Amino acid sequence: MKHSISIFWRDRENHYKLLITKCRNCGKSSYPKLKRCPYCGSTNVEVVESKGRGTLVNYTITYFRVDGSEAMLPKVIGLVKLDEGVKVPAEIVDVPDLSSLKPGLEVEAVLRKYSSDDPHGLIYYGLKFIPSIIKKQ
Amino acid sequence: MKHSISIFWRDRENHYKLLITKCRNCGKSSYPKLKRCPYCGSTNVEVVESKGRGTLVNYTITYFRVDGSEAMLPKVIGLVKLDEGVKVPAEIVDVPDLSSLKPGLEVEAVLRKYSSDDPHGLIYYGLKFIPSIIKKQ
Amino acid sequence: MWGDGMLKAYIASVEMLKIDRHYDKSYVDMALEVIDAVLNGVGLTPSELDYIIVSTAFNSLLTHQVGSSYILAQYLGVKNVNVASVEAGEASGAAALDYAASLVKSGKASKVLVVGFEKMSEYPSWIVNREYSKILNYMVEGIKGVTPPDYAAIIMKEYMSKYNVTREDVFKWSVKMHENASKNPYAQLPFKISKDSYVKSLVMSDPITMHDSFPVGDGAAAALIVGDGFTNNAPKELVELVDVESSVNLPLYLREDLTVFEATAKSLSKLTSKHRVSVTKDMALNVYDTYNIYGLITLESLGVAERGKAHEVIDEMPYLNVGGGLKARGHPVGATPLYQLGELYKLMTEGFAGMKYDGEYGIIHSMSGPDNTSWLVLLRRCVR
Amino acid sequence: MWGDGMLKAYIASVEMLKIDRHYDKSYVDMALEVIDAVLNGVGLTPSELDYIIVSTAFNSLLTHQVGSSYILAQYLGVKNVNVASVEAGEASGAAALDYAASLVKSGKASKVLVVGFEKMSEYPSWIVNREYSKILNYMVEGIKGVTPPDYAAIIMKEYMSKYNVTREDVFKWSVKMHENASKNPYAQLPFKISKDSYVKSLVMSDPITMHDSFPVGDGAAAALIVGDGFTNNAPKELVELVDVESSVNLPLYLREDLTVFEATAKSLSKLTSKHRVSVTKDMALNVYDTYNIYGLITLESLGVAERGKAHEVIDEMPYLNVGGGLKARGHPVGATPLYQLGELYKLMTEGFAGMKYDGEYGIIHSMSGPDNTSWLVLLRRCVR
Ligand SMILES: [Zn+2]
Ligand SMILES: [Zn+2]
Repeated sequence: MKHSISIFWRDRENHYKLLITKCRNCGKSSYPKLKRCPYCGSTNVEVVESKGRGTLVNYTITYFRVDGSEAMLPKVIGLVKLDEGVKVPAEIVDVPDLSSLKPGLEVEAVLRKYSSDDPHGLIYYGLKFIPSIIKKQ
Repeated sequence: MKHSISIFWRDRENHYKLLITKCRNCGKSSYPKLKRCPYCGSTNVEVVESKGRGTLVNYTITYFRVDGSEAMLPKVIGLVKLDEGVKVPAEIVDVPDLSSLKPGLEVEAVLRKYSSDDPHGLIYYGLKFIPSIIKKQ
Repeated sequence: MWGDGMLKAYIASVEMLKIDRHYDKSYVDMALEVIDAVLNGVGLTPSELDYIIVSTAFNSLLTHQVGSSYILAQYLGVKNVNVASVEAGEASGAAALDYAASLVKSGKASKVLVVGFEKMSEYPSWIVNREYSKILNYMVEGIKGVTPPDYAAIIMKEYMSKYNVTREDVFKWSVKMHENASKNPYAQLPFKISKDSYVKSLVMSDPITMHDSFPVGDGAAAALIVGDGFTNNAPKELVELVDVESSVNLPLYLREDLTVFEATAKSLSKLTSKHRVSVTKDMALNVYDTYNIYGLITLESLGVAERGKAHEVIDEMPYLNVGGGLKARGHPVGATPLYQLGELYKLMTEGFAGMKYDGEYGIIHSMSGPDNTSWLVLLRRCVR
Repeated sequence: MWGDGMLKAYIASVEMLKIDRHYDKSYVDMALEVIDAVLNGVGLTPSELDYIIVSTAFNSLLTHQVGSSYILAQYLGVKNVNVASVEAGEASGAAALDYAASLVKSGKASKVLVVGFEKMSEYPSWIVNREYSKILNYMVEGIKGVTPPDYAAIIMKEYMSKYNVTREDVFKWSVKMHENASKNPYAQLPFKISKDSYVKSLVMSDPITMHDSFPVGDGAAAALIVGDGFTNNAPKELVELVDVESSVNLPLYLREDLTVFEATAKSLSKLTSKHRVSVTKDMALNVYDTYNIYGLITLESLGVAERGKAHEVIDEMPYLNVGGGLKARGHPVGATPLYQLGELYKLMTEGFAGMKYDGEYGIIHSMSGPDNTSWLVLLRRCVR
């Protein structure tokens, strides 16, 4: 086993959509969809969907292996600041040239494969980000 | 991963031989090979090898699944009292007729397969017990 | 030892979630639900807590989360609080209560929330069985495929033969537990069963059937442990968390006698020598019965029944496992001692399962595997 | 709070195992080795202990053992003792010390042995990396493949750009840690490194290289925490375990400023308000530096350096991470806070790494991930 189907499925909204929790008590927004504001603890929150666009706060090119294959390395892991103001940790994919990565780069969310169980197991999909320039081309 | 090679390998003496720890302090014997007597805590112990014969204290026929295949069920798990006086938990195999199992049955140790990692992974071997009557036949 | 001149610790509230396969709830959802219920009940906000002590045995194995105590605090939106998890196998919750009581009795904290949870339904049962079996010694037992129900089966067969006790006698435990659970709104199996329902029940490790063992389920329960200061506005009937004691037994294969729980007996003798309590038939008692046979042996090890005779006394014990025990209430492992506490706390104050207990002492017994470590929690009703 | 009228807790002994890949030792072997050393040193037998508190973060994941506290007691041959494990991610050992101190200060126990261990070499590194990454929130970070060194890398880049600090400046931390470790007989990497050795080091998460991060190793360390009664025969210089405080931070992605550790700062302000201590450059201080950058930010969050300036003060701090920090001493996770304690305890009494500290206070800082929870342990030297 690598993942639990129920853990993934229960949270599928957060894997398939970029959801933001807005607090009516302290006014802060947070990621992902939450029942309670992590800043002030209030349950007086509403959930809205992000437009899926933002800029790269910063990123790393990583070789740190957490599965048995090296095929996918290096990966780019970034912290994205959505236009709605909240930050999201995510993988950045489809980067044509790693040297084009820089803080401030415009990115947008896309649905991609996260991982799969065993060779014949389930495939988990979720959101990653791509540089917006790719879509504009 | 199912097992750790190093955990198994470090303890290989206990998987391949029936070893008994004799305490020079309190006089009690225990299983397996230990650095310290579990009865009195003394480190004044010697390790001897069992002749591998004993009798069944009691046993269970079990259907409790702890791996992905049902092929091996039911299994017989027993508590064996060695002729040297110590008790050992172990799988009992090669039982021609489950109804022949009973407390007091004479059994002896044999080397068998414990389990294997993944279809193409390592195979772990260790001691199990068989009814002595089988060898006598 | 905790003496008379010292600070005391009290139970201010206990809340429980109905045990079930909660596929729609994560461990965080379950824990926050009972934490909320406790805090709302006593009128506190999360940030007023000094500590959140988590009890879980399998969360890192079954939900892939190490450090679930601070993850919970992050979801709760609190920063000042101290958070940590306590684990002692199946007795984790009792050890967590001990840490909480020590914090209060040392004066370090006055509001400690203990939350126990276990998410047992994230994986198919063979994986859950495999992870659960890690409460035995992996290097000796686990690696050979020896599992907890195997030991229960062997112990049960030894017991029946040694004391000339029948299958039906042992099964009386299940029947009583289901009877009790039928009145417990938080029980996973709140229904009665017939005295021979083991006959058609799926065999786990013969003679242990599904009906001799606990159901696998998700659960969470939270308790607020407080110091004297907090109890000013407390209700008239208050429950003191008097003491927690535990002991360790040899692994099963090294025991001379398989049909007695020596760590359980030893823990009681510690409590007896400190507080002069003994266990009586009319006492509120909540014991671990992962398997029927363990419930019976526990009663005998606690001195409330003669060896081999526990099945004859259980009907004379009105306050025994009023929630239905692990057998019928369920056993979400890290949470179980908190359910035991909740049942006793309510029984001693507002009433539980249609009953009210007016005796002075209540005892919770928790253990991991067959008495590998056994914990007793001593509660005392204080009328103010 | 723990006040002046209350019982006090002291360190009676700390023993450590050299950190290494101990393929020949199980977690039990390692733990018993340091427990023996502690008990032999003070002339106690195992059965005289009131409690054994275990600190481990990954033992259930990496050695398949839940309930390792009672398994240890079974190998040790003790039955009367209370045993439990404490876990708070990478800060587990600090929480275990808190439980121990509470037991002593509440009068519940007078001889509590805390043993921390972690067996990090039972599996190939990709599996260890995967399990280690479970200190982050699996549901948000783990499931997406976001790992601890990724966060360290992002924090380091933010820090360098915000404060105009160079790669070389950050790397001064590694150089100092290796210099210190070269005098520590228990260190995993007891050798000096050059100021630009990161250039040839394997990249983990750019710019974090192996030389910016801790080595993976096995280790165990044990401490005996005692009450006043035990200290009658104690040496002239005694170390008091004054207090333990912790706080929780938001997950990294919810923080406004990525370059400060607010939970660390908050924990210090708790200690300051209770004991009027602050952190100074000449204080004995042992901080968590899973990555160089975390060491620097911790110093700033503890107020001993201005933001962005920590690299300028580390050479003015003679008693900073005298054992070489996580970077060079190593980081057998559950054991690490016990190594920190051992280094400080020895530094404050018999001397350590060729140095002796005569100041009054020493502080240990432990945290899980980038400040998810941060713990401070306050020690005080008492000359009798
Ligand atoms: Zn808010
Ligand atoms: Zn002995």
